[in-house]
Amino acid sequence: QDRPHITVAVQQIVNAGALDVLREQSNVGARVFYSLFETLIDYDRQLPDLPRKPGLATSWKRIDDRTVELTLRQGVKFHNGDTMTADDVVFTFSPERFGTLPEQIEAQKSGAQLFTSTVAQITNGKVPPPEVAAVARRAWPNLDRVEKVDDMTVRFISEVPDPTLEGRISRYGAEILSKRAYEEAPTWADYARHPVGTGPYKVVEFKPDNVLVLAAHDDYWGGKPPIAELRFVVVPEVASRVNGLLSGEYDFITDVPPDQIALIDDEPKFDVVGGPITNHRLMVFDKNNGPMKDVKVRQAMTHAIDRDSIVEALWGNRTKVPAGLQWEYYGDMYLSDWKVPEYDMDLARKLVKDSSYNGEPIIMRVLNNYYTNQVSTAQINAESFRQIGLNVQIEMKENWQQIFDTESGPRMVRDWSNSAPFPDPVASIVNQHCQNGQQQQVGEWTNEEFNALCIRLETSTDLETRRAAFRRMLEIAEREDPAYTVLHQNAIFYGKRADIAWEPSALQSMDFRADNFAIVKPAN
Amino acid sequence: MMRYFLSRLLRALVTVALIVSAAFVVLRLSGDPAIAILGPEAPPEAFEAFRAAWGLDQPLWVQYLRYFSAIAHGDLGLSMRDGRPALDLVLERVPDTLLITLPALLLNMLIGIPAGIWAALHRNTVIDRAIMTVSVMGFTVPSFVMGLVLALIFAVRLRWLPSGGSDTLWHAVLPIVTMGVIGAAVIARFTRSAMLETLGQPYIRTASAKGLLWHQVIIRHALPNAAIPTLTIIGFMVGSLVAGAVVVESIFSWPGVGRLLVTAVANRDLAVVQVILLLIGFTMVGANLVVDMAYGWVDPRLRTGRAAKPA
Amino acid sequence: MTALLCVRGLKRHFAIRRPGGLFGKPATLKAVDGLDFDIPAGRTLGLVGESGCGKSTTARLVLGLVPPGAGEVRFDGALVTARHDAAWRRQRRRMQMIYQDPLGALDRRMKVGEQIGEPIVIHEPALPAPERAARVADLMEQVGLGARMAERYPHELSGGQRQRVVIARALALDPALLVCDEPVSALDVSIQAQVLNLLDDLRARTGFAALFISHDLKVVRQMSDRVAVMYLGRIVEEGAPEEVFHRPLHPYTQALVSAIPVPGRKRARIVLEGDPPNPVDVPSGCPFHPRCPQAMAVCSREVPRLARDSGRSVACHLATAPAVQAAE
Amino acid sequence: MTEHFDELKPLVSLRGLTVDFDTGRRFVRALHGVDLDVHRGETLGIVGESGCGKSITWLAATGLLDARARIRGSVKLAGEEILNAPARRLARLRGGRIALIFQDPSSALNPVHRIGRQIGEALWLHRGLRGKDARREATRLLERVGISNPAQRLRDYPHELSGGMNQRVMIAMALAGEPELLIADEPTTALDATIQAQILDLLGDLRRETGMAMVLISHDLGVVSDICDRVAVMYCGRVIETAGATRLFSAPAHPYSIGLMRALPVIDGPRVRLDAIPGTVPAPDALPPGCTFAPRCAFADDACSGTLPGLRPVPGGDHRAACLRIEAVRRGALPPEGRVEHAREVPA
Amino acid sequence: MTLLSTDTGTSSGSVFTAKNRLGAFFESWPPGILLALAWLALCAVLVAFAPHVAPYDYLAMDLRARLTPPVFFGGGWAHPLGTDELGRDVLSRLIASVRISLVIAFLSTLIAASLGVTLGFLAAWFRGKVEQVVLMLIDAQAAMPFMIIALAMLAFLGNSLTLLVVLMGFYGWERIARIARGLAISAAEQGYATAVRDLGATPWRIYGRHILPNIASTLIVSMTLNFPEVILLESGLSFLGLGVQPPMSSLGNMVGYGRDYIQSAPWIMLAPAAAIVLTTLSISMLGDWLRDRFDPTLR
Ligand SMILES: Nc1ncnc2c1ncn2[C@@H]1O[C@H](COP(=O)(O)OP(=O)(O)OP(=O)(O)O)[C@@H](O)[C@H]1O
Ligand SMILES: Nc1ncnc2c1ncn2[C@@H]1O[C@H](COP(=O)(O)OP(=O)(O)OP(=O)(O)O)[C@@H](O)[C@H]1O
Ligand SMILES: [Mg+2]
Ligand SMILES: [Mg+2]
Repeated sequence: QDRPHITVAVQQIVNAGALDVLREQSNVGARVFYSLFETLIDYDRQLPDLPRKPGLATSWKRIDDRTVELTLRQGVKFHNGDTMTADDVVFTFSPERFGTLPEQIEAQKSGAQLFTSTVAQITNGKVPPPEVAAVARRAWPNLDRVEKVDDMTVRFISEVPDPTLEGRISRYGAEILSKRAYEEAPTWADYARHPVGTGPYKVVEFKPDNVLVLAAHDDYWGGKPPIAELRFVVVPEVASRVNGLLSGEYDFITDVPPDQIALIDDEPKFDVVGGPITNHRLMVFDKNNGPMKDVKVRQAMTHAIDRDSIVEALWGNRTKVPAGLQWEYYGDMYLSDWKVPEYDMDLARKLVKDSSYNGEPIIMRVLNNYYTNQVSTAQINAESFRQIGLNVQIEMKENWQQIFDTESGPRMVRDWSNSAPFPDPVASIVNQHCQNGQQQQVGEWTNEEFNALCIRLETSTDLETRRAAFRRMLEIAEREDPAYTVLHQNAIFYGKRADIAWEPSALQSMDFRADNFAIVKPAN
Repeated sequence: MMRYFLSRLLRALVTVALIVSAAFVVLRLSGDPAIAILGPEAPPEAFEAFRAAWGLDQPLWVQYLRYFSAIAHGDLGLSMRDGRPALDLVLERVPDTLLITLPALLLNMLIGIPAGIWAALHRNTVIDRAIMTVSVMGFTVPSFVMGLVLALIFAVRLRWLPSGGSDTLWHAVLPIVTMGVIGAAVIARFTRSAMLETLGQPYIRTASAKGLLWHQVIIRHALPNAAIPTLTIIGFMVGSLVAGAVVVESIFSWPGVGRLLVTAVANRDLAVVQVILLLIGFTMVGANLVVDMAYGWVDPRLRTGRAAKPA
Repeated sequence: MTALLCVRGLKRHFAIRRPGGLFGKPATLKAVDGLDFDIPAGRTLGLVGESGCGKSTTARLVLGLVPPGAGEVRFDGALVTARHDAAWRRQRRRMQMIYQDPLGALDRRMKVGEQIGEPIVIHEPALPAPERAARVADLMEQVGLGARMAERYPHELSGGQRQRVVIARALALDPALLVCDEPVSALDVSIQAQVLNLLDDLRARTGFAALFISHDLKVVRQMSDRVAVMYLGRIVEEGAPEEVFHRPLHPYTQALVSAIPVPGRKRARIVLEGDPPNPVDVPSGCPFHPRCPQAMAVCSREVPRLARDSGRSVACHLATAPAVQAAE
Repeated sequence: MTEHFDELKPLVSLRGLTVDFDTGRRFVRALHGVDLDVHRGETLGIVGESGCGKSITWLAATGLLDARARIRGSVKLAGEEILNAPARRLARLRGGRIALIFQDPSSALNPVHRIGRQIGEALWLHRGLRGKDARREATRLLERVGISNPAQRLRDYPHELSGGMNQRVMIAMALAGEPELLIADEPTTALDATIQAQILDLLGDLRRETGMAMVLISHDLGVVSDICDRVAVMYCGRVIETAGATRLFSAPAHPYSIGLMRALPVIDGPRVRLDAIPGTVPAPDALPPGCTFAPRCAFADDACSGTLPGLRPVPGGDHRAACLRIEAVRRGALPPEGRVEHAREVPA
Repeated sequence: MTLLSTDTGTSSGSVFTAKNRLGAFFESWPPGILLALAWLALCAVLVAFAPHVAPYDYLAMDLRARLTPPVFFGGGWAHPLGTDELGRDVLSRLIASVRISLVIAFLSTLIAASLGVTLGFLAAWFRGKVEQVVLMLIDAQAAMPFMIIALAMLAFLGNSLTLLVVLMGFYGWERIARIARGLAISAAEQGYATAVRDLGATPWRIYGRHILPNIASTLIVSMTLNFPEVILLESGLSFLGLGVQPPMSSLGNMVGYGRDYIQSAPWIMLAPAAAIVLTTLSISMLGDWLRDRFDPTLR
């Protein structure tokens, strides 16, 4: 009966300052959102291969290539006490919520006043920031509409045949919101600070960059949440998070760098959990500049990276080198025999020798540990590249614009990471590296054959065709005309009290439901 | 008198406008708020939409004019990240910042001034050398090293104090002590030299010749005179009160203005940065003015006779 | 236009703030309030008066270091401006100044030899260094400094030696006019005598004209051909030193002369009542009348004119009103 | 040196007072054993060139030199040894029985306190007066030193007063403790002739009224001759001549005293070339051997640079001088070669 | 101090009392100052010969020897100060860092001083409007958080070492300018400068030949205050990720990156932190000592 208060020290609660899944695009927000919101189709998040499981829908079926019908769960209560119905679901995917209504777009345009304190308003409904619409469009490029069949049944209908529809329904960004709560909030910003979902915890207080206080949502359909009050506090410094855990102020800390794991594990009262997540670290090439024009140079670089050593030295073997830009949870689409370019310095040297390269500087643009171990990884790789005869220089940048910038100097090599929000290559390689993906949009790379395959992968419903297309795309982007190369799978580690039984998820969400959280009496 | 204030005010306004303009150009040209706020994995069209919404796609001078005309109309703008008025965002943080900076300043003075005086009175003795060495060390240890070490000792090992956060007053202790020690070191050095300067003045001898005991001479005659240079340095410190202490706030996860500044700069959240700069600028100017007045209060000679000019 | 230096109607006022209140009320300080005098070539005019009566301001006006408020200064027929331009700088060759505080007037981080040579560097940059050194050595010889001294720094010299350095520097370019602003006030009796003798010798040798300022009447008498007594920015009496000091006409001069302490002889002093004069509140009429033991009704009304006759002038109603003089 | 007794015991007597200054590597003696007596009601004048030790003699005697000075000898106030006395005792003496006033009154007054407070402090220390009483007494003192509108002036700061007024405030402050001895260290050097006359008059009046003894330090012989009973001439940290004032000025015995007087320009009589003493005063760490004045002395002979002369009586009155060639000097006889020329260059 | 002898020289009339030689020596050269000088001399040697003294290349990685503790703390003599997170030798990095940090601090202090002195002199010479503008710049600089200036420079101009030096040169100039202006104004009103002006000297001569040498001692002292602050500032910037950038290494950057290891591998941070403290301590002590020496009232 006496439920604990739990404090989680995080590096940041949400980067975008709003508790809206369509605004917060970094993987940071995923951590807290799973306590607030749920999707119709969920994953068994603590299992390694992330099998799908019913969420707010108890069952779903394909009606045709373009349609999926879902039966909603009975008695799901929102934080405001309302019961979830098909109307809420329809609303969640409505143009109004996405901010794509013509009057909303009009308002956004007329409200486009730099730095002024007037928020765009329309008479009925709110105006979400325009980037919400952009994100929604990217998440649902072909969604025609969501239809209410009856109070407890809805249909998702796509404009074109879409094999990824179930995946998209289960993805981050497809969480169901309360229609009434959204409509009652004065502005979108107000809503985004106190969103109403169906998750086990509801928002009590949110101060960006400081603290998010959640309270147990006792009407939660999945049973009473085990924690009375759940606080996420922002502690930007790693050392301070570790100090706070060891001094007993925090029950959980996130983003423990691999090198700190032993320190916490050595304390009997604390342990570290965590491991690989659905996010891969990449090194990205700009094929238009300097020596990078030569495909051999890029190939040489992909072969010169000692990924296993990096995983061993910097990650203590707590993550792994994946099979290219794909994850096991792709299921049928996973190409288990695919491999990243093998580490072979002789081959790499030979490639450099055979190439047109003659000593021009190759600039690696690096951010200051935006990604865990980013700087160390860059230094290790730079060392390897030097050994194959490349004149690489690390250039530290302060922000992403400087990373992408083409005016201050040639853009050649940069760091990135890719996730797959739903289990299909479309979520990763298509979304990020095809025509509409960032890499081509910023003009780093393009490849005709690859782009043709993109369309096939997106629209075909035939598994074998799709697998073949995906394989060829990997061949092109990772080996023939490297657009990027995968360095390793990312991993996240949590420090926590040893007497709490809790499992992390590869999806980066933190699950504090009753079946994943228990205080156990310590062994002694 | 009125003219003096008006001219001071004018200079302050121009100075602040200078700061804000410089910051505008710097922030606008050095990073893109869209990528910073939405993150590198957001779709490109989201960046476009964001930029269009905030007018970041306009020519820089248009943005600049818009920004300044807004300010002129008393509108300090919205945070691009939170969509809330930047002023609210900053003012929310000010009490928290003052909660640690004010006591720290007090601590600075309570430790620094007596230590400086003590050192000056024992010039070139072991006491002097010890105080000055400690004082120099106090401000040469990088503040994050000092903060982390203090946290390790008092929070992790001894568990006397919390290591970070802002829930109770106990949370304020370590940040205050960290800043207090560093500032005290600075004040001690200034006080010492001010005191030495004063002790060489003829009126100190007059005071002893009158029959005052040494400690009476110090307290009644040397201190008030030594206060002037010390005030100057304290004035500078007051000026930086609202800006808080970026590093200390980060180390102790204290949600002050300093940390807000860091995030806002990282996000290129212009309006927020500018409000903080305005706040800092005006506090500085205000502090300088107060120090000037205090000069007059401490030293009657400065109440009159500013530089004469030909008629 | 026979005189080397002609000063006509020279005025200089300063805007100041009065003490009191937070920043004080603005007021006008009449430092120099209408001076006329001439100095013929080779002659010395002594200027005496109490602190703050405007002696130094006069010196600075004469040299064109500060612009006059009204009136003009002509040096050798040419107007002396205070625009610090090239022409002004050229004029410096011929008019030089000797300061009260020799240590202050010397750069303590430069060898005195170099400092003596500095005017030559400035005005005759083409002169080769060895010749310059020779001239410096010659100058030092003239002022009685051994050539060895050239290598010393000012703080290594005694007060008298420093003043000799200043004098040597002033004479480096053979000026026609030397303004000496209290050249011996900071020096000791015995050194004072050395410096006064030196100036006397040099004047005899090189024949410069001088404006010699001091508040010490004995020193002024020793050095001048004529003296002018200043009070609150005006000349109140002028004449040959023997005349002025032995038969002072102006009551202020009388008090001044009687206040001179002379060793071995005690005599009655005329002790002036009241506070020293304040150039901000110049009294109406004769500025001296509030302190004057012989003030009359007319004194507070009318400003006495400086009546000139037969080489002696005085600005006092007593002196110009024969009746009163007779009554005395 | 023979102890010489007056019918009255002296109020203050200095015996063999030496002062050494710490110059970093060594101590240098600046005062070489000064013997002086001041009797009750007497005014003693001290003259001599800058740096000869006039000030430090009295600063040392009252314990006001800083810690870098090492003081030896004996200072007796009414028979009681006060040199190196405990701080509390010295503090009670200072301002109470011995008062000092310094040159340059404007910097000797604390700029940040009202003069009322500065005078009040002395009244409180030595007479226990506070509040209204102190104010009334301070007003009386200011009135006494001739400041008009004294009650109002008490509220002024030193910078609001002229130099002459500040000097009077200093005097009032010194008088507050009703001292038996007033040491006036160049009280008029920074002042104008007419103001100087006022101050000197005031000092003379005060002394007549209160009967206190006074030491007047000055290098202005005129001032000293004006108000002093007895005069001591100092040179290079030693007293080289003492005599009654009239006697000293009419018949100085030491060549240095004679030189000083000759160097003064005069206001009446014919204008003559000044008779300056050649050379400069040697620094304390570069004193010549023997008589320190010998290198500048027209009368000096070889003996002078070998022996250090003590104070010896000069025939004809209470007059003593430290010169080996007093007789020759009185006769005005120069040594055959006229030694002065080659002795010009004394290192400064 | 002990008195050894009281000698009354026969060849001179002066009386000296010698002090204990050792005592006298230490009085003019306090042991703290000697230690400070010794440390700075060591640093100077490191600056001059860094690559030759360092046992390893400061960039050489050995991923198998990561986080080796220093000798006596479980490590061996191979890496006396241990290794860092990439297995680089901390001692070698320390030496390289001392070199870079001192060079940065020295050059930037010089820049700050030149900038400050120039502007201060301009204000002092022209007074009036120019002075107001300079004062405004001074205020603006003082009120502008340095982080923003740093961002600006790094964003516009990249982050080469040269730029960092220039950037740091922007730090502290305003204090020097303020001091220079004040000193120059009071110096200009002092006799020697007026005297030279009255000789007909040009402003160049007055400020360059006379005022500058005269106020140099105070300026040098304030530069010794600036110097350690630049080192600290650089470490503060490193904390924010804006300082000297990898793979280059400075004291501040070592401390900045090492702070995450404060518990697991404290030597990574403590070695450079100690170097910072020692260096800045030495320079500050030297500065204080110089100030006391230069101050005529204290002599
Ligand atoms: N720049 C200035 N601004 C304001 N007042 C000034 C200025 N220069 C001089 N004065 C005032 O003008 C008056 C005359 O000054 P000046 O220096 O000429 O007097 P002085 O006769 O030389 O005095 P002293 O004997 O003290 O040198 C004084 O009251 C002085 O305070
Ligand atoms: N604190 C000190 N440290 C070292 N030497 C000192 C100190 N005070 C005085 N002296 C030296 O002692 C000697 C005598 O100084 P004193 O002040 O008594 O001279 P004075 O006769 O009063 O001269 P003045 O007429 O200039 O006041 C001088 O040579 C001086 O340099
Ligand atoms: Mg003057
Ligand atoms: Mg003296």
